[in-house]
Amino acid sequence: MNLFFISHIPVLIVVIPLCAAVLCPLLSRLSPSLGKRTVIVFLFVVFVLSLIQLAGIVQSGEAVHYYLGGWEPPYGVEFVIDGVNGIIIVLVSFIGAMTALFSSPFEEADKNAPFKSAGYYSILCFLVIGLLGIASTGDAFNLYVFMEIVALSGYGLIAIGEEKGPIAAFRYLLTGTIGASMYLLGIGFLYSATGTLNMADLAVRLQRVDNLPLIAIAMACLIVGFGIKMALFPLHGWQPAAHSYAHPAADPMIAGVMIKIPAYAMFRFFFCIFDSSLPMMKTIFNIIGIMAVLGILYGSLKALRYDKYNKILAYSSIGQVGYIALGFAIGNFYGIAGAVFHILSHAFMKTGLFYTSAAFKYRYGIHYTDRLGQVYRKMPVTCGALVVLALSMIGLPPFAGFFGKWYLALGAIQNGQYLYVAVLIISSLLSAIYFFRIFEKMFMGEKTVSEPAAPEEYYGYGKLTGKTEVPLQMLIPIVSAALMIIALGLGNSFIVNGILRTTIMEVL
Amino acid sequence: MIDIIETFLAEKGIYMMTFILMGLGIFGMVSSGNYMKKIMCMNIMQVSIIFFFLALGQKEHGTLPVVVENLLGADAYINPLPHALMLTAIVVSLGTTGVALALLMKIKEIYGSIEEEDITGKRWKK
Amino acid sequence: MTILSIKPFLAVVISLLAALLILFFGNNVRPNVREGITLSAAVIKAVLVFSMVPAVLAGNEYYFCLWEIVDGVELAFRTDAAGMIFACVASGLWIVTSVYSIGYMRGHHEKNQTGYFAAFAVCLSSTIGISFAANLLTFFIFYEMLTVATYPLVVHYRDDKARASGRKYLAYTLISGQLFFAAVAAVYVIYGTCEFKAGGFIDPGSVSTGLMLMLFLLMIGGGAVKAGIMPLHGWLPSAMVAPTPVSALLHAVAVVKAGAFCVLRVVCYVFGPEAAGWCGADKILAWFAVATILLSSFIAMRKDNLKARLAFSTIGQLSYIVLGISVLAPYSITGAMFHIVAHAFLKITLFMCAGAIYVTTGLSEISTMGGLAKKMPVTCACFGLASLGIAGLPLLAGFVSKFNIIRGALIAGKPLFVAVLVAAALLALSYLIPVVRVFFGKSDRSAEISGHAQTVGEKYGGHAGYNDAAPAMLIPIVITAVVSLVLGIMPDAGPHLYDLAVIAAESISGGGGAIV
Amino acid sequence: MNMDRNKDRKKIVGVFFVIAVVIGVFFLFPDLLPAVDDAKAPVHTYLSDYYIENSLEDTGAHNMVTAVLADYRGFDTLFETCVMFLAGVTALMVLSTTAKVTKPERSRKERLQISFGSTVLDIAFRIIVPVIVIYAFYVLVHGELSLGGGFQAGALLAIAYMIDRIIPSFNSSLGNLKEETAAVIAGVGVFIYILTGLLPMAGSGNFLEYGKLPFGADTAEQIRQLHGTGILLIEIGVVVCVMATIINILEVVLERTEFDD
Amino acid sequence: MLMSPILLEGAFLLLLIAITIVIIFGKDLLALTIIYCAFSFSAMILYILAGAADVAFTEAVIGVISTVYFIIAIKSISRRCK
Repeated sequence: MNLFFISHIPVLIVVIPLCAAVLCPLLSRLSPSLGKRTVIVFLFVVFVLSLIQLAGIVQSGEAVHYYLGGWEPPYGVEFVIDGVNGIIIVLVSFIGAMTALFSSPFEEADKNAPFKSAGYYSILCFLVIGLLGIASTGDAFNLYVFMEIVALSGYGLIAIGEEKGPIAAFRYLLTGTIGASMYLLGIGFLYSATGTLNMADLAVRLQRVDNLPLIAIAMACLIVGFGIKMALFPLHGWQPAAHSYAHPAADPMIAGVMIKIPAYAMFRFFFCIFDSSLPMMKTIFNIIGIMAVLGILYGSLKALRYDKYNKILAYSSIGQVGYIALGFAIGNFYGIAGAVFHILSHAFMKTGLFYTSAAFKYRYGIHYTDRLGQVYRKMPVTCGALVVLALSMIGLPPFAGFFGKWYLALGAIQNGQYLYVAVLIISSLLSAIYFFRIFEKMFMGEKTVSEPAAPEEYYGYGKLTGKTEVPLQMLIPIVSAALMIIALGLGNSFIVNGILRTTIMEVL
Repeated sequence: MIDIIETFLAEKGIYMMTFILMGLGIFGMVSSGNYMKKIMCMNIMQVSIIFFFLALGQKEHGTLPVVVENLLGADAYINPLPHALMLTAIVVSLGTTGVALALLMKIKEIYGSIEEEDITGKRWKK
Repeated sequence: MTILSIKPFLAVVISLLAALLILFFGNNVRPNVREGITLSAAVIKAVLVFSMVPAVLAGNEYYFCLWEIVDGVELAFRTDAAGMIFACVASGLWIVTSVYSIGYMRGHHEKNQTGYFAAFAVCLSSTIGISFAANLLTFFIFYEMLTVATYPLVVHYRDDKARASGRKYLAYTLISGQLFFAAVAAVYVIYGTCEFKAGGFIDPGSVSTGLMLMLFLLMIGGGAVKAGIMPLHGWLPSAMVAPTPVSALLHAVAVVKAGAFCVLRVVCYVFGPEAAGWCGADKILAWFAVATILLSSFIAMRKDNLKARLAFSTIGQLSYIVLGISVLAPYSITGAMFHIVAHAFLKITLFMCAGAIYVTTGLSEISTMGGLAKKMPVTCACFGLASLGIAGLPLLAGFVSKFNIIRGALIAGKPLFVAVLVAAALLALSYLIPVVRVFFGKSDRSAEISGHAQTVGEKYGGHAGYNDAAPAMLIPIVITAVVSLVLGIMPDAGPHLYDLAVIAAESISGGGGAIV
Repeated sequence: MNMDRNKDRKKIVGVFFVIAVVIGVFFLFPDLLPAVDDAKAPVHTYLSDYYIENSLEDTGAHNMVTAVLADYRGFDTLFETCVMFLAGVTALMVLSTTAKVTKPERSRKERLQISFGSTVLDIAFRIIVPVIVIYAFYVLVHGELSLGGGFQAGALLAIAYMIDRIIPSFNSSLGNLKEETAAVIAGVGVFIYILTGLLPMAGSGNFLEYGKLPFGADTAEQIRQLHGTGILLIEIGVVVCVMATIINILEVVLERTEFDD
Repeated sequence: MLMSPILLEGAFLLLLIAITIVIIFGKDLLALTIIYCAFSFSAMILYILAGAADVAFTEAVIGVISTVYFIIAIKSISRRCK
């Protein structure tokens, strides 16, 4: 039996949650929370599959190719899974499963609106499918379709969010469509020059193309397209509102993973397809570097000004995405390894932090940090995880955030770009300021969290039960995010040397 | 005279006008105050990109990409690949328009209007 | 010869486990279970550390490598001589400080003690981690853990003053930590390794003097902030806001000594005497140390608050160690290392006395403490003994280390430093002896003191006719005073700390002449 | 008022600026793109020749576009259908909290008599809807031979439903589909597509490999038939999904608008 | 044939650009929707000229559906626009 399904794993990882998402409305018709449970179970199955796949890749050492529809690559669509996107698929499926589990208390399947939780779960599952698709596809146009799925489910999850959700979703829809169309335009140019859509084929045939202005314009379109999807600095207009008003249970997935996977796609295009000997690559990397530096400083400075917990996290995301772009701008092995490692570590950090934000909203309806006074007495586990995640965001050693910065700093020093090292230091000091300000408010502020006497002052999402700590389905993801941060931190050389080194070395 | 224009169009004219259309679509999205007009301009932008791909796939004297017995050889038919891609893009644009209109109705219900100024209170050009 | 054994790693992890247990059992269990965990962890750790001393004395080292944390660098612990000294001091004094802080906390009816003891334990684990770190990256990891662990201790009272001093503490330590991080990354990139090697793994000519000096200053910045060298000492006086056991821990056992130890590691084990000498870094460091010694002594004289005065005396004494290291002569390095030990025991006695006085009588200003000796004879006697030790009188630990530093400076031909050291000893007398004189002086104003003390005494549990401090506080004070006396007479008592210092100094300077 | 006038003036400036920029860029990069219809451009020489030459043998579909759409790049079309399904569910979720407009309940007799009062509309409606439905099925089945395919057929069916739904008060509407059921039907449609993809995996083929569909085929001719059936199956899935989604969005939007019919 | 396909394509593209400009400056949303329907129709003709019959078919159908959506949306939102 395992012979049958081992060779089909790459496509099963995308198809199994697809069946769950598509049948979710039907299943929840049969019994209220059946759709919800199938999505959670299928996502955990996919997580196990992705682990098996990663183990296979690490053992065999070379990439896995899967021809969809049985056609050889240039003619049909193919999946290519190597070290880098193998680990990213594990990341996406793990956080997807955790977020699905996390949102079950939010989406209690109530009789009078059976479709509400089914619709939410099918959109969330599509978000995970889209991200898995982007990470595993080896075809440029297929990437566009998956980006469209991610975008659409993003609009949906943001629109059913809090009071400014629809406006944020609409703005994201406009900018997201421009981003996707720019990406499509970029592919159009590359297609007109080479005639093929398969990424590996594209890389081979691009060397023979000597029409440099065309490639330059194609690169510009791709940078704008990925920049919008990644919320890189000048193109981040939609991001703060989208991340602070999205649906609280889906926010971790949106903020943590949705803006990281286009960064991986950017790596795939700018390192695997365009070979670095092109004359304008230097200028392209410098442009990305400048955008990254400005983004890091802008994100960290802006986050100081805000008091709404989600807004602080959203702006710090702009900074952290800047880290990833900085890693690509550096370009040597350490830079790329740092960027990919930062994708992993920041995904867990930001997802964990948004879990805690959702937990505060769920139990006490806290949106603003100065209402966090002494909340740690009521919710000790959540606040413990919050401390670990925040320290890792600042970049303190035993946690994963530090090692992301470590590799970036090594890469920057090797290239002699000392400005980047200075920016890394300044931004971690700025993030130290606003995270320790949150600690001060939480641990040393006067007590602002109190059990709501009458039900009507209760703004939390959950039902008014006696318990103070969040239910178990929410605790597991929070604690697992914190533990993963520690595990990633201490085990980072296994990931960077064991998994990423072979792939990145091929590319350089 | 006609063929001068023809060669100009063939070389650059068609693409230039497509990109003008795209530019106007994006400008319309940015500049229009009303959200409904933004959606229309968004659709216009998507149509222009779809036509860009189709224009790429054109061939001199090529017929429709349906296999006919007596016509053989690749030069006789138009390139079918962009058409397949653009079917997807059109359907995506319909999906996006549907979601956008649903959002519009929700915004109208919350804010009472779909003008940029009423909602965010900032005019496009001060 | 290196012995592969898990002992060093166990020594580090023991108190981490204790911290987790304390946090886990925390408040819903009777207090003395929590104290029991702390004390047992302290005892186990001390036993582990001291069990390693004989092997290190015989010249071989324990080495334990966890796994490769970054390609080319392992998370590894090596117990060399210098690390051994610092670890012995830290683990030894941890037992004393825990007993003392249990008494203090009970006496003071402090709130949120679980947070206090957990942070205390994590602090100690990072201190031992710092002392046993085998390479620069592991060292940096535990160094930053120490910063984060001491922050909850500094802001223990959770009022505005504590919050302000916490912010100041963080500003200093985090900024210097990040610069240290940049320097560590640069060293790793340029030299490919960051394993500590006695005598330094940076050879003089490898990089331009400017770059090496910049690297040196960035690294020393990290250590200097914690060691309280003058321009970067701002956080230390303001950290006096914390309860006394924390100040004792900060100033005698953990944070400040870690700073000095960092300077030692950087100068002797990363750059090494030749490289530091070649790029002229040691002269800069020496002059900073001299300035700090003199300035802090003058400030200390004017401070009326007892704890503030002791804080500035710490800043001065720490610069002794930095001066000893920057002289780069084998004797002065031995003296500097032994001064870590001496100053630890002496300063902790002084702080504990100050804490005992505060808890029992509620007095913190020196001027109000007239005639205290009649009521608290033992505390004041120990205070007197320790202050003589700090001043460097013979027969006390302070003398041995100062004598060696002066000896090193003389042989290395730097008479100016000798003059500074002697002047500093006199200055130390000038700001500690008046306090002792006040204690044993007339108690004419003791009448209205007792009135004030009476109200404060009740609040802090001492009854009106207060007598000497509670036994839980008195015993640690007496122990540390006696130990400093014993170390003064026979530096090699107990775990042979002096021989360790000599071995370390030899290994650093490549086997110079050793004194008996 | 002059505020609108200067806003328009700014727009005019903007429009001319955009046109000028595009023209400028095109004259700056002369040979950026291949001429519109020269057959030797790289676009036409590489992949499209393969598709043109052996799409008939591989997939048995005369219409090359359907061959590429459904067979060579069937995976794209699967996720394109998912985009449609997702759009329907998202529109439903967004407006699920908005109150529906309750129309006055009309008795059966009232609904029987034709109330929009214009015979042209009524007669035209009676003729158009059946023709559209038949044409839609023709387009669906005829997908491989000539133009047509899943999307067009689904959209046509949706239009037939739309005509019936929008011309109110005629009682023989094809049935008013509640939007939740429409979303469920769309889900089932996509699931049909996925099933046709999963079936070949049982017979050691890859996902969506119609040649390996387990309907027993050995000669090359029968494999081409299999490809044909595979394409037809996914076209059915696409039709169901597209129709249901368009109806879903229509219902969602229609239910919440005030129509004074 | 009087006008070769390329010239027709150029003409229709000009028509599309004109429609876009009208939409940008238009004020009455219902009128704009009808013009948008015209836009979709002429885009369909453009696709036929470019030889893409399939895409033209889909564009025609989807143009109709989008126009109906727009009209319904306008009915429930507002006809005038600033």
